[in-house]
Amino acid sequence: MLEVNDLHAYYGKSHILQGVNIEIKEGEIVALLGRNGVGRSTTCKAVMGEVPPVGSVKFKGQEIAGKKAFEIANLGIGYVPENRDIFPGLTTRQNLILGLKPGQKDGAGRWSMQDMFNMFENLERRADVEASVLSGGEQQMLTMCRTLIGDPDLVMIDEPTEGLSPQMVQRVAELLQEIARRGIATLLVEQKLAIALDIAHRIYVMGHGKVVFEGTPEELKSRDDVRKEWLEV
Amino acid sequence: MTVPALQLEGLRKSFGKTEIIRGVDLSIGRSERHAIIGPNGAGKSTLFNLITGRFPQTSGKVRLHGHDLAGMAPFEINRRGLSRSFQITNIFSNMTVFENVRCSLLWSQGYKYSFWNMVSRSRELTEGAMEILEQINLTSRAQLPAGVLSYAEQRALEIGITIAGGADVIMLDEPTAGMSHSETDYIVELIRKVTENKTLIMVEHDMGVVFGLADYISVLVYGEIIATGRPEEVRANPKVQEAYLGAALEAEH
Amino acid sequence: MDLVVINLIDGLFYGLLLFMLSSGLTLIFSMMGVLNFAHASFYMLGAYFAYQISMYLGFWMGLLIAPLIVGIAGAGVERYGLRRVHQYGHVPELIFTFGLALLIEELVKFFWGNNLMAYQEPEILKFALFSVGANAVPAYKVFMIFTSIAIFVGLLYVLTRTRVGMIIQAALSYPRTVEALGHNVPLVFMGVFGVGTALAGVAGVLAGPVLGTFPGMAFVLGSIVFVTIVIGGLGSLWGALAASLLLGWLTTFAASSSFQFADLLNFFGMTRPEDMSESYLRDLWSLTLPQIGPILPYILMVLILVFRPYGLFGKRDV
Amino acid sequence: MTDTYQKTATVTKAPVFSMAQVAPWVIAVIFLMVLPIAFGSNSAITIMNQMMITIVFALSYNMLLGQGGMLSFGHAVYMGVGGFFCMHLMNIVEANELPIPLPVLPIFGGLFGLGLATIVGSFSTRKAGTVFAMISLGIGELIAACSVIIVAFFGGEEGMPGDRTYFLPFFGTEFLRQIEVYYLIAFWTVLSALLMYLFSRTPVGRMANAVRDNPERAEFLGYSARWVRFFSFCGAGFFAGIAGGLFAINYEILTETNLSTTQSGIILLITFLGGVGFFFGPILGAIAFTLLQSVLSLQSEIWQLYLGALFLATVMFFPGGLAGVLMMHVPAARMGRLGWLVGPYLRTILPALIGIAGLAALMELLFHVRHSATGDTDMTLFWVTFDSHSILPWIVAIVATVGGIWLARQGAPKLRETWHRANTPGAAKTTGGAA
Amino acid sequence: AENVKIAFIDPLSGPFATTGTNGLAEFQFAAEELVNKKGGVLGGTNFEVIGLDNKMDGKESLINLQVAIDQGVHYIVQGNSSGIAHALTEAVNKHNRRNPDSQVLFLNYSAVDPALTNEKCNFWHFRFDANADIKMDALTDVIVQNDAINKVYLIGQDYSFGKAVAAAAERDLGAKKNTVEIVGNELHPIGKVKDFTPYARKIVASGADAVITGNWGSDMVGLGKAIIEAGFKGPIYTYYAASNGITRTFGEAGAGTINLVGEGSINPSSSPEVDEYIAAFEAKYPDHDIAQPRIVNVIRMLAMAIDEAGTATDVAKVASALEGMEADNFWGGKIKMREQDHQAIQDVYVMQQTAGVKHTLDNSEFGLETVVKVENASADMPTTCEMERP
Ligand SMILES: Nc1ncnc2c1ncn2[C@@H]1O[C@H](COP(=O)(O)OP(=O)(O)OP(=O)(O)O)[C@@H](O)[C@H]1O
Ligand SMILES: Nc1ncnc2c1ncn2[C@@H]1O[C@H](COP(=O)(O)OP(=O)(O)OP(=O)(O)O)[C@@H](O)[C@H]1O
Ligand SMILES: [Mg+2]
Ligand SMILES: [Mg+2]
Repeated sequence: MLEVNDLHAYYGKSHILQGVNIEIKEGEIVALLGRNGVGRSTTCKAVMGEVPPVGSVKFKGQEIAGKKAFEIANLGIGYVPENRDIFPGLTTRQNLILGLKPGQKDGAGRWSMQDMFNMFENLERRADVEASVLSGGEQQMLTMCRTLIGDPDLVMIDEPTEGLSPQMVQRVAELLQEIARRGIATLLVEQKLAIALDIAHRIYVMGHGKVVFEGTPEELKSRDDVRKEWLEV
Repeated sequence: MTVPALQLEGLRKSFGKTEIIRGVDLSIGRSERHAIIGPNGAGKSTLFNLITGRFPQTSGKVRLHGHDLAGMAPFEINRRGLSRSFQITNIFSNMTVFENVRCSLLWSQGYKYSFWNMVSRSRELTEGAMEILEQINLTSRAQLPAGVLSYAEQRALEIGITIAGGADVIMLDEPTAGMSHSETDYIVELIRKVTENKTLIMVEHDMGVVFGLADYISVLVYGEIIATGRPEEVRANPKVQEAYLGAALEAEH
Repeated sequence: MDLVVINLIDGLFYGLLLFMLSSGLTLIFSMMGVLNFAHASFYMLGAYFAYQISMYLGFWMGLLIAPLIVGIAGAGVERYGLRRVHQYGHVPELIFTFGLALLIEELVKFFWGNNLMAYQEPEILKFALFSVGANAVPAYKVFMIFTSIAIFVGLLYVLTRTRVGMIIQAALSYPRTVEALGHNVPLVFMGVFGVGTALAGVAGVLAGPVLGTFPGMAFVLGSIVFVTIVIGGLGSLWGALAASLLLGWLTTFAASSSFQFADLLNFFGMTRPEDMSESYLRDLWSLTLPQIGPILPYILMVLILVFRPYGLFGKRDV
Repeated sequence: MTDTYQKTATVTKAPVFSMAQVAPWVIAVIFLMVLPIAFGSNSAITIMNQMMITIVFALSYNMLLGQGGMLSFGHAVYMGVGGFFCMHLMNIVEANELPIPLPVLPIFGGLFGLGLATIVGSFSTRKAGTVFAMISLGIGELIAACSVIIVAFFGGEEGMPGDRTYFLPFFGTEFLRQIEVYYLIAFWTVLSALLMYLFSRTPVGRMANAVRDNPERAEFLGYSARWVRFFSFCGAGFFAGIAGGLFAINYEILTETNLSTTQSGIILLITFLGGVGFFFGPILGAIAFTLLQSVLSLQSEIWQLYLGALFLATVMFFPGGLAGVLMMHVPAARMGRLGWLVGPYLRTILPALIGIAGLAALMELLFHVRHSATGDTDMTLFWVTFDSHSILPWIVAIVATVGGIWLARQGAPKLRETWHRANTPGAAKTTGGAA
Repeated sequence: AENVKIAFIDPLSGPFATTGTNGLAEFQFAAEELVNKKGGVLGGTNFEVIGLDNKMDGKESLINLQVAIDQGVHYIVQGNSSGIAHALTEAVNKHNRRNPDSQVLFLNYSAVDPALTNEKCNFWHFRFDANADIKMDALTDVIVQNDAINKVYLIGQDYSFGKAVAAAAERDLGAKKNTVEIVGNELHPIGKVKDFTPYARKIVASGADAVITGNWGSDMVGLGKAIIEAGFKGPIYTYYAASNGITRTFGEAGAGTINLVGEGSINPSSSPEVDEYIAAFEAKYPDHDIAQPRIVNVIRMLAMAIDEAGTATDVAKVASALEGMEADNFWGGKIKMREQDHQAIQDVYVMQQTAGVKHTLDNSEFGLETVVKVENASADMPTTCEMERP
């Protein structure tokens, strides 16, 4: 579904991504782990075309590096940014509506707005208040739903569980699995090792702008050295 | 125990029709580390906002060291020795990291609105700021605009700014959100260090952090405190179990 | 009585003219969040283009074509100017429009000179439709009134029935994220800017014959348009309409009133000093309301901003 | 990165200001001292006076815009009102022969500017952003309108004249001669500039930046955003008033144009042209603008066209203003690599200038052909006189334009590349980098 | 010999540029045709008119004054806006007092605020235009003779000139024919009114037979059009409602309605020489008009004065020569520079916008045709001027 080959990215002069290789298949949950600041978010942004990517990014076999963000989105990649970006001045519902692709009707895709509300009753309760006043967690849910409602075939989710209460975290974990079940591929950028190990099919670990480990959760569990060097203190 | 550092009496807040905080009574003693946990949307941040004067409360009282804070503006409250961080990062993104910290030192070091002394001339300021930067180890980024820091770095700065003022009541809203384990552990250490014999009130979803730091825990659910007590009591409390912790705890540890 | 009726009509006319300008600006303002100082300049361009066209193809073609040209020009400005400046922030954007206004005025002078243009309303509308007392109401003004009402309805539809409004609003704070959701933000921006300026163009085409077509026409109307939308509340079309009418009537009645400030002073028990040249109040004694008519909107705006920073209908702060 | 730490540390150890900080001021003073020796003619001095007045005004404006993030459309009002009061003072002094020396007059201007600012600021600084901007616009229009209505104070459109020579002689000088006035203004310019610089280094000055970036957060650091804004606003008003006083001294008359919103707009443009990001930006802006206005308008009838174009170009390509352009070179300079750029610059900027000159020539030709009297076909441009109706000058102009721009485009990539290398530490200067 | 430089300080850019550029053209043409081509002054010295752009701004004007003086100019001419004229006389007066070695004369060709030749007068200032009071004197003469006019409406821009006009009208009408009722006396902000309709409504409602206004520029057009559109039928008496596109814009509607008081009659002209002069000017400057006839007199009288004084540099002498000079008015009749206040006394005309006259304006088919001529208008008008002479 998505093939990233030797991807580089820069902020001004600083060379953030130094050749990242990632591959994701249909309905697969791939976790992208690593310390803060190693460039996981940047990877997502580069794929999305928000930071100019250098290298090759193939989606469904089509080269998308250099395309505009909205073109990429309309090809079927969804992106849940890490710092939420809730649109102020719009209600929760309107935020969701903007998730719909141009011309797309609600309910046309795999998800309808109602599904979202059923999944997170908080949102339903707050559907018509200005979204910027939502609680941190609620905002997190909203961002995720906003992307999903656009019916992507691949979602890149940047730290979805951040600021969620433990049982919300559970809920999200279930949601992610549900997403996979519906045949959507997922790139999960996550801090909480536990969840990653729990739900991911494969795991990439990043360090210094490169992928330093690739394998299944089991393999990672067995590789203390990697965990020591690239994840824990 | 003498006058509590912070005391809430029948605090209520409603936005329009919906009542978010529904009568909170809470008393937090001096130099006590108090964690507030609860499901999303329970009203934790709102509670913070009420205490720090960001929102006016609908009814009830907030007492800081016994003084009623009713109707005070945030800056007045801050001057009385209460400082907070924000859940959604809130820094001076166009100023350098160093400036960020130095500005947060100004008032506490008694510079007030003075336009007769030069900040760059004052040794205390610069060194104070540098110390803080060391603590949150951003020294290497001192001269960068705060805006370009990575998310976690910004969180660290957020905390730096909060503690810099040297307030004796410190409120942190999800300080470790979005941090990897290494950072988390580091920040926890940092918090412990800087809040030595100060009063700490924090909101946190990371149970590791909560149970690692807090002397007391209050559980806020839909605007009401359903339990307060020592960590082990709270953890044992069945109500808390189903309302909040759920099965997650095991996953965490 | 007649005077009041006729003033109501004139006020309506002037108010709706203001609205044609402010509606376009509200679109742009709420989109870019920046004061587009060049807006009135596009209004001027509308008038001049229409004048030029009307000399060859007649007024109606002018009304048809000129706004299109202006709109395209506006879109061009957005595409090649503003879009670039946008990233630097609001103040640069504002300066840009500032400079643009300067430039447009100079270009107009360069090509058309400083003189007034003899731009006339079409012959078929050059008659008094009806008259109140001795006062004639030109058919042309009535025509204008209906045009602007049509514009209002049209805009209302676009902003409420389509997602455009929401996209604009959202893109104001997180353009990248909106793009990542699959919306072609740059296109929307360009479109909206084009439409906004085109509206200004229409206003110019229609107002040119009545208010005169000369290089200063933009400057005269320039800031009052902001005042209008600020009073109305940013981004609110209804607000723009309400404020426009309010100002229309306010200025009209102020101009036609004959209120003397001397009365006020007398009311406060002061007596007119014998030797005026001595008293520092001498100007107040001779002051009449029409003299300060045109600054009333500013006074109103300041008051509103002080007591209700988000204007009459606005949701967020201006 | 530790070196930055060292740097800041050394600053703190220094008991007085470091050489680096003092030097520019000393240079400036010396420069101002000798300037009149170079340009002695009255008109030159008049223009220099105008320049210095604008500098003070622009700096005061930048206290709002650059440091406080407050966009004002009515700043001229504070300068104007300060000036008008000084004018009245002048006349009072003349009438009752008060023993006041002229040089102290600007202080009063400042105080009156301050007074007005205190009143207006009390309600206009509650919020920043558009609210503030529009209130300033409203107040500006209001007072500007008053200037023609309240004749008793503003003197209508004749304005308020006075005579500076009736003051108490100041060490024998009665300020009859322009040159004396020059030194008086120069003194005040340096003084005000210095004070404003220091202000930006004080707690209020610093917090002004903080509030500009994030007022809410500032509130949680113990500072009231509103008060911080208020103080910077008053400061700005004060120095604007001083500028007004200087204006009164130099021109001995104030008119309603001093208060007009056009003035407020111009000062905004000037400040931006110079660059709001740096303290000295507005100074450059003031100098550049005054020169353009007084020189260009003597050369060309369509100078305002060029002015407009200039501003557009500035925002589009150098949002940092002149100061920004200068500061861009600092890193390269630190590494002593400015030399690398000389060659590429020559190869790009020179043609570019030619291109622009060509374009201007075209405009002038067009204008001359359209607007000049029938019969007189010869015009003078760039010190050459020729027949604007003959084909040759057009060809020359077009060639210059096209050729110049083409060459510039040729040079650009090279320049960009050299630029990049000059700014990347450790990069090598490949052969042919500089001529 | 070194040319006699005359600095023309008026707006050459900005909203008022047309009047400025037009005036400059008229000056340069007059200098060329009437002085240089006739052998110059002092036996062979030519006039040279230098245009300086004051951007209609007092400060800029003063800078220009400095520039001019540095270029060795001894004569400055200015006309647009009495405000600037005030600034300039002030400045010139001070300058001449402070620098006796480089004195200058201020020849005011168009600023009509009476104050300039009354309380604010000084030795270095000469006015060649008829001032507002004189013009109003003439206007009211015409009005009182017209029995159809019993109600008059006064409206003008809210600044000194507008006020002066209103005051003069009130005074003169009261004095000459107190049966004429002033049904409205109104000031409107200058250059700020967008839509004049409400004012027009009031005028119509007041039942006035005639309107008097001192408006100029776009205010004039706005007001005029509004009044006519509102259905007003009577005459509109004005000072400056011609050329610069105004005549063209009024077009048919203005014909017979717009009346204008001024010095120098164009249609009919006093002599074939004048016709040639105008024709030649129109040919040289197709998009300009002879809108300010007095300019010719400025040039001619200056030349005469210089010759009489025998010097062009000692302006005190030249000034003394100008004082009380009596000459033939190029436009017919005589013109006298009163010595007590330096106000030129000349014939004043009331003209009307008419189609198909000989010398049209704005390249339209309309022009101004003289209706009434008032000889040596207000030659005996009193003045409060106390002039101290060097
Ligand atoms: N706009 C920017 N300008 C300059 N540098 C940036 C910018 N954004 C991020 N960086 C830098 O790029 C590096 C990677 O950033 P990124 O956001 O990808 O980190 P991350 O892996 O997502 O970590 P986390 O999100 O947990 O903080 C960081 O060191 C950060 O300082
Ligand atoms: N200004 C407001 N207007 C209306 N509703 C609000 C406002 N602020 C907060 N709320 C609502 O109040 C509830 C509590 O919000 P709050 O931010 O306090 O939750 P929280 O406990 O901090 O949750 P989280 O752990 O997710 O941050 C939420 O449902 C939110 O939508
Ligand atoms: Mg990240
Ligand atoms: Mg919260």
